[in-house]
Amino acid sequence: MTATMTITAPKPANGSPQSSAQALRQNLARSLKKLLRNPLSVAGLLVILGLLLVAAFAPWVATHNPLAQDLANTLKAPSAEHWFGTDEYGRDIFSRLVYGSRVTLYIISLVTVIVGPVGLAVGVVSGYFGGWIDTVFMRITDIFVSFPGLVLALAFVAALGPGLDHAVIAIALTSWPPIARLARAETLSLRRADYIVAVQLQGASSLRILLRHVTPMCLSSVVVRLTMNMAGIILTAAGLGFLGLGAQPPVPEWGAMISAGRRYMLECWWLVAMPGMAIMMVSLAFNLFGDGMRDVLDPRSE
Amino acid sequence: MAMIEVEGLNLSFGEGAEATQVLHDVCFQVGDGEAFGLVGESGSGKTTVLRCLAGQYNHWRGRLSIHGEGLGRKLDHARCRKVQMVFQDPYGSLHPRHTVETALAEPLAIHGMDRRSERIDSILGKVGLPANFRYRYPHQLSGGQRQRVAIARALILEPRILLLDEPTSALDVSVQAEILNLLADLRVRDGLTYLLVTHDLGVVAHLCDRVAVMQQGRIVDLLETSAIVGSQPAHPYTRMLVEASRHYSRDMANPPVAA
Amino acid sequence: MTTLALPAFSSRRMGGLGRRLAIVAVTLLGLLAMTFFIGRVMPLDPVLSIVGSDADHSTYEQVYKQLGLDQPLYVQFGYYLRDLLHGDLGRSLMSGNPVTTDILRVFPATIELATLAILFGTCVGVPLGVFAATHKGRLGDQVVRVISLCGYSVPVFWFGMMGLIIFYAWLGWAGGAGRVDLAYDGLVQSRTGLLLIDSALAGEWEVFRNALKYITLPACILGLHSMAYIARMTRSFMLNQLNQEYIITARVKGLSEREVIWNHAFRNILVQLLTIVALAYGSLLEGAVLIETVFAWPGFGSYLTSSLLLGDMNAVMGCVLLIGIIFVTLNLVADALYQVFDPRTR
Amino acid sequence: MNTSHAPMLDVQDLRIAFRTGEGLVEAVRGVSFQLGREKLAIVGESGSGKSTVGRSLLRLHPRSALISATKMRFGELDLLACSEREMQTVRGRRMSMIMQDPKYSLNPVMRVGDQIAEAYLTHHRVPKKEALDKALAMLETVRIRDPQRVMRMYPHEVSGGMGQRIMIAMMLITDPEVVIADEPTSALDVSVRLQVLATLDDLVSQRGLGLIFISHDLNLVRHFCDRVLVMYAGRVVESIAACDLEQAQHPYTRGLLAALPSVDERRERLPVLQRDPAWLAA
Amino acid sequence: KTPSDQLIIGMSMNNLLSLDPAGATGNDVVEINANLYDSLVELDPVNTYKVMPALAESWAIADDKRSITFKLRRGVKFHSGNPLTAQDAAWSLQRVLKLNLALASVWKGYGFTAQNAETSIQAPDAQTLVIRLPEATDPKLVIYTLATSVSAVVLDSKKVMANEKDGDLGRTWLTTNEAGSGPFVFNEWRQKDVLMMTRFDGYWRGAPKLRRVLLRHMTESQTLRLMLERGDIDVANGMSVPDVEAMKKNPAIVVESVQRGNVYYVAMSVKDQKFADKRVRQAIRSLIDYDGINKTVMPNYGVFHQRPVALGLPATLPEPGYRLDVPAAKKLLAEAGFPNGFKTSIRVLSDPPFINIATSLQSTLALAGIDASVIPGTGNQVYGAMRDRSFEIIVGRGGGGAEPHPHSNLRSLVYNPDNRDEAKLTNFQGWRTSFISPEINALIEKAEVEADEKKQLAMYQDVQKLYDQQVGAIQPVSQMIDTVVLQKDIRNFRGHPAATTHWRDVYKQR
Ligand SMILES: Nc1ncnc2c1ncn2[C@@H]1O[C@H](COP(=O)(O)OP(=O)(O)OP(=O)(O)O)[C@@H](O)[C@H]1O
Ligand SMILES: Nc1ncnc2c1ncn2[C@@H]1O[C@H](COP(=O)(O)OP(=O)(O)OP(=O)(O)O)[C@@H](O)[C@H]1O
Ligand SMILES: [Mg+2]
Ligand SMILES: [Mg+2]
Repeated sequence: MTATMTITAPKPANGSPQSSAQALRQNLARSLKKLLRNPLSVAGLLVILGLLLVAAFAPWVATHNPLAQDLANTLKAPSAEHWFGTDEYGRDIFSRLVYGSRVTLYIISLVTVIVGPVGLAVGVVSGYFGGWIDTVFMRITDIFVSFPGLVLALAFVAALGPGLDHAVIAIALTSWPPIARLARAETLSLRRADYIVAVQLQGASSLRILLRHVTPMCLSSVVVRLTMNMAGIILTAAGLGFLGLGAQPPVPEWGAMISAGRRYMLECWWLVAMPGMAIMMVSLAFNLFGDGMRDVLDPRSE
Repeated sequence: MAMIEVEGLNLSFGEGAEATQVLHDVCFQVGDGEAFGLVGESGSGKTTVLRCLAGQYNHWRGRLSIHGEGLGRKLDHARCRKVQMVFQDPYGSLHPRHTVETALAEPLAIHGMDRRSERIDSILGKVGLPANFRYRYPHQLSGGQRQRVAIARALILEPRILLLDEPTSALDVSVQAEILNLLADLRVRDGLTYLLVTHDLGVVAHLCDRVAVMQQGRIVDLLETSAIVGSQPAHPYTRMLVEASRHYSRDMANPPVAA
Repeated sequence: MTTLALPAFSSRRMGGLGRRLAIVAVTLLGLLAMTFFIGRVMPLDPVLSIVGSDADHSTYEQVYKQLGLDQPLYVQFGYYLRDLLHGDLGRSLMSGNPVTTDILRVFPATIELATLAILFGTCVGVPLGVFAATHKGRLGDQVVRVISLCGYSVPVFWFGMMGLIIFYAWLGWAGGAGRVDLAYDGLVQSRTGLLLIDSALAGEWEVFRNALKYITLPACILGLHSMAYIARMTRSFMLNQLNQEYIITARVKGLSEREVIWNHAFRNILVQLLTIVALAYGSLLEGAVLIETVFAWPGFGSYLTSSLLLGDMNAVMGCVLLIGIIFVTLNLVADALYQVFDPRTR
Repeated sequence: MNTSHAPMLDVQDLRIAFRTGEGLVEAVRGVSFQLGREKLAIVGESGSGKSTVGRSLLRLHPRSALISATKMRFGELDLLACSEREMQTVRGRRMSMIMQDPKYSLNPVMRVGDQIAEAYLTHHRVPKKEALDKALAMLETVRIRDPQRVMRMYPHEVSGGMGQRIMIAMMLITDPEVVIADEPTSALDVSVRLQVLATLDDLVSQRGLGLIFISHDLNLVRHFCDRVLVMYAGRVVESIAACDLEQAQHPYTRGLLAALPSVDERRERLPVLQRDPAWLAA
Repeated sequence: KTPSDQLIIGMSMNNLLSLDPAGATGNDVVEINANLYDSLVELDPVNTYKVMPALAESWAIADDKRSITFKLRRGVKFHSGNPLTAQDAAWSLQRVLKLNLALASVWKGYGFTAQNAETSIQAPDAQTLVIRLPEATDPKLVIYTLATSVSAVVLDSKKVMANEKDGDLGRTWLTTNEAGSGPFVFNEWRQKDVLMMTRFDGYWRGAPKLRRVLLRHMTESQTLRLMLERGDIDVANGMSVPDVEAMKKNPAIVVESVQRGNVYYVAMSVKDQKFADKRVRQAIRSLIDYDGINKTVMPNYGVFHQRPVALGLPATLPEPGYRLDVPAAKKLLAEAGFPNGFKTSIRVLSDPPFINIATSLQSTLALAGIDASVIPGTGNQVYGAMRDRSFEIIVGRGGGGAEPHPHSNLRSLVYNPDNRDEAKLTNFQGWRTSFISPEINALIEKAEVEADEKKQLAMYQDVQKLYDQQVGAIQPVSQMIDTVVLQKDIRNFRGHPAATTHWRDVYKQR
């Protein structure tokens, strides 16, 4: 081999990685660095991390038992004893918010775990194969999309009976079609790409192409979308809670807290303001974080 | 024996009234170890011929055979081992999320080949990439390096035929020279057969033994590259191609035909 | 939460009108079948809603039969479809009114609300989005980003209640719950059902002003979410266009930045924008549920919810069908917009 | 070819850097040249800063760019000191630019005629009708057949060669003094390329414009232009009359020339460019 | 500000489905129909046992207590202008039985059926109405029902029959129309929006003072409150407690409460093995925080009451004094074999105060180790499950009581003549809980026909004692109270225990 090697591109900043793991690490580190450059995304990330910590250490963070009623101390304004005041049963709102973060995370993660894979699978398969498979899948998503979201959730909750898990299922049912469409659109733009054609010409099976080549490319935009969905999930759960169909008492779910507290809202602003702020902060954080992620992972969409 | 035989290849896209025929009775043969060039204007069907041979399209009519064996419609593993393709755009032909190693290991995994690490090492050496490039992502490589990876990916299955679709047109002159040298070396070393598509007659002249000129889905001229050198080809289109690749002069554009 | 995606229909190959309609029909049929099924598995008993919880068994049975609930499911569905083909949506199980009449009564109120909301969302969202795109990465962009993401993040019912307290109870700027002062109720003859238009047609400007006072607050709050959505999409569309070569061409011609943005870039996103607005509009119609509850707005959303909770599946099916048709139509319209306004697809 | 003595463009020690996430990237590092009524080519490998120089003359660089120069004059105008307002009167009117790919450089939702007329209307207070007539005449000048019809077409309906001619018509309709052409024909087929080049050639010589022709095709530039600037990594390594290119001094230029595969001369292997770090400092 | 001659009432009209007096369910429609129609007799809103003449000037009970004869007033006209006759009255009652809709239940309870309707209800002449009782019962009870049930109002039979369709006795038409003689004429009803009526100038008692009455649909209590405070509505029904409490402090507003016959209760299904054991039921009885619930949750919804017979009736015994007693409950549970409690579920309406009672119950049950999950739902779902006898614990409300008569309560809450599933006595809450006590049943039946008022009273007291001893499956917690919030300038708005609040004398003092 006599051809001389010369590097024409600027040298990669981090030098040559020595293993796949390292390469992956470098890749992630680069993305993270890019993400951290945007102060808003950092703020979002911090709030999310805070939420995770609070949820993980809820018993230590909370000042009271979130379920303990203290009928002598109902509807007390925020004070040193009860930082965010108490509700109509004298329960400490701060502690309920702290434990509520667990509920919120539970809902978010469960919905995401259901919606992500389902949406991704449907979208990727129908986008890649096209033809009647695509037609059938897309008709089904059309049906779900044309179904009014909150109503579908309402109907399912009504069908299954109110409750946290049922709310989760209902929300999941309404939120997979957009993911599927996204993944499909992404796949459609990919399936004629040279690198997909290249593996096809190497004899790779469809399953292999879908799993190893197409899915990873859709993943980033799907992940971004899922992150931004999380805000929506929180709000839908809160909306269901507001209509009395979400989490059930005495579970300290934030939406249900607003729903219960709104009866006292005009006198006791803290009953709705505190969980309202919590919902807003967290969903804003997910939105900001998702937005930042999109800038990093998915520069095309901007 | 001819390595590649194309006889009466016809292909249309679309159905019914909207159908457009893209290839009309394309015929040519490429001998074993030969480098065959395919030139012509944009949209004349050069890439399409390659894709038919590679197995991406399977609704062609006519007869294609490789090494005497007629090609079926289905892409089977045996055919993949014989024919591989290198694409025009080195920026689009590598999976952006796969490292060089992953990209090279993929065909080995598909065909269940052993000694993967060794093979990857040796193929990287062959295309002139240092071994520590294994764990790089495409965006960490220059265009020329990417094209080397793409060539390595095609060669790792040890095919007899390499279909090259404008492998250097996205590259700088200096890098193009490196890749052309590499291709020339590989051919000599492994006895590969090339079918090279390009619109640059210089490249063809440098690398190929024979060249076919395509226009609107037909082969209009077929000649030895040695015949180009210093002479005036018979077909007017070929003549213009040759002229244009030599130099520019105001008169060549005459008669002024509107585009 | 309503997430929007670009219509799947807008694969811009003309599949022929017949094919299109067939697809629409299949979608709507699936929608109905699903609704019907949900309605049946739901442990909501319309009979109980009608006879009350203290009725005795013979009354219960009698109504049960009258509603045809003793028939097998597929027979019921078949009857429903048969009537549907004759343009009959059936009667509300509760009131016995034809569902069509009910919907025609409640729908204009929601249309009015949603239209104003989308106007608000568009008129605020588009300039914000353009501003953000032209100031990408700078302070203005970040401010718009936070504003619009807040629009996504605030629970709408919470906003509604806050708005009512501040603008109605404290400041007295807005009307309270409902569409118009009761004193004005029934003053103008209902022609379109849209109170603003009806009163304007009748020349009752007093009523018009009053109705406007009532509708502004809920419409703005409802429009907030779509404002956020439209602003974000405008920004992203604009950025896409601003990176295009033809923008540089326009600058090379010596156009001022304003002309470049509005005459060139914006013209190119117009069709996409209309699509987005159309879809946002569709989701507003259904997203009005919570706002209608808070503002006691006698609209479609609250009709649908309460019918659902009473188990009045005929009404629910009618509503779902309507929403389905609206969605499909909006999709088709969005498609048509591309066909008409984007020269590339002609 | 008439080369006037007072240069229209005079650029001294032009430096352009981009602020990026990884810090400042210097794209152009001290470029100087003068342009008279001539055809000046800028060649060099990809990323050497050719386009950046071209765009900076029209001040079309992104906000992230930092520009400095000891001198950057256009006629009597100091381009660096110009306000955005003043630049708008320069752009299109006195100096314009032909872009690489007509497919992307024309506004897809505007009719071709309107786009050309807009270029005229921006600088001349005339009725729309007159501008359209002007555009029609201009289309004839660039030898487009059936210009009436083409005026009403949308960019996606015209072929590449036609698009590039429309582009030329649009950029020359205001009679600018200087035209910058950034790889105007690299997206076109050989035969079409020849015709478009001929059109450009004719117009430039008829109107006595200064042309900056950015390209990486040495073979073409050698015959098409009067003078060649060879750029390497943001610097001009050599400035030479086109006809003297064979006698180029700089090893980079010589390397580029040698690396070109040629129809007439078959070589066993192509000499590969050996980069010398000293070039960066030169 | 609302106009001075109009009354604007804000309330939730979610449950207002039909205006037909025969098919009316819920209290909202009772109040509306009480003002569109007239009944034969009325109950005094203050002295609620006192029956007052209305359309009937006088009435007499036969000596054998098997028939009642009413003499109707002359010169009463329907809104249509038709004269009101005894035939109309008879036809109206017969119609209820023939249609067999929701409100037929109470009549069927007295033995009336669609078949015997024409023979037992007769109008010998235009001014005389004779009602014969098919079964022996207390005629007083029937008169009370005539005074309180909207099904007993008199319909304009000609007008209704003119609008009959497919032999439905005008049912479809009456769903959204009216054919009465009451003080107000129905104008328009836009469902879940507004219902309007205007004064009937030809009303036999003299035209009402209000020109118009509007009912406006509002579900959010906060909204009601804001609109009350700004004077945009006059009367608010169904406000939540915190808002009512806040309104009490507002000098421009008055809050009026009126006791209703229903009770809030905790019901257990005896079908469930655990609750079949009397000791477990007793334990649950000791695990309800009666004081806490009535102090914190119930104000404006109900008042402390633990007996199945409505508070304030002569027959009602003093409160038995059940209270939260965790140790006692634990002991009972241990005896019953549940030393560590058990798992169960509480079905409950998701609205206050039900959900609040359930939440309280859940936490007190937990004190004895009983792990109860709360399953909230709409009224439809909760009572649907109860009618299907598929529940463990329900927090609900019920117990008849429109008539100020112990029988009304006992029949609804306790009486269970046939405990088989197939009997489907779904209107008896006793049957729904599967609780059956032959002694109590016999005593209720006997008391109903007892002529001697003293003896009858004693029997009803015995029923209550027995119910206490046998630990009935339905444990009342609170007697229902209805709270209306109104502007101070409204006069003569007197809430009625049977929800038949009359607006005919209401006016605004401005
Ligand atoms: N999948 C396809 N569907 C429809 N038409 C196609 C398809 N692929 C190629 N064509 C058409 O076939 C013709 C030949 O295309 P091909 O890509 O083979 O040309 P080419 O000679 O490789 O041109 P270039 O030099 O631009 O690469 C073109 O007119 C193209 O529009
Ligand atoms: N907006 C920008 N931000 C950062 N770096 C930039 C930007 N634009 C150009 N560059 C860098 O400036 C250098 C010169 O780019 P330029 O486009 O001028 O090269 P060129 O000579 O025109 O190349 P080509 O032949 O590929 O068009 C490159 O290294 C490029 O990466
Ligand atoms: Mg090609
Ligand atoms: Mg360039």
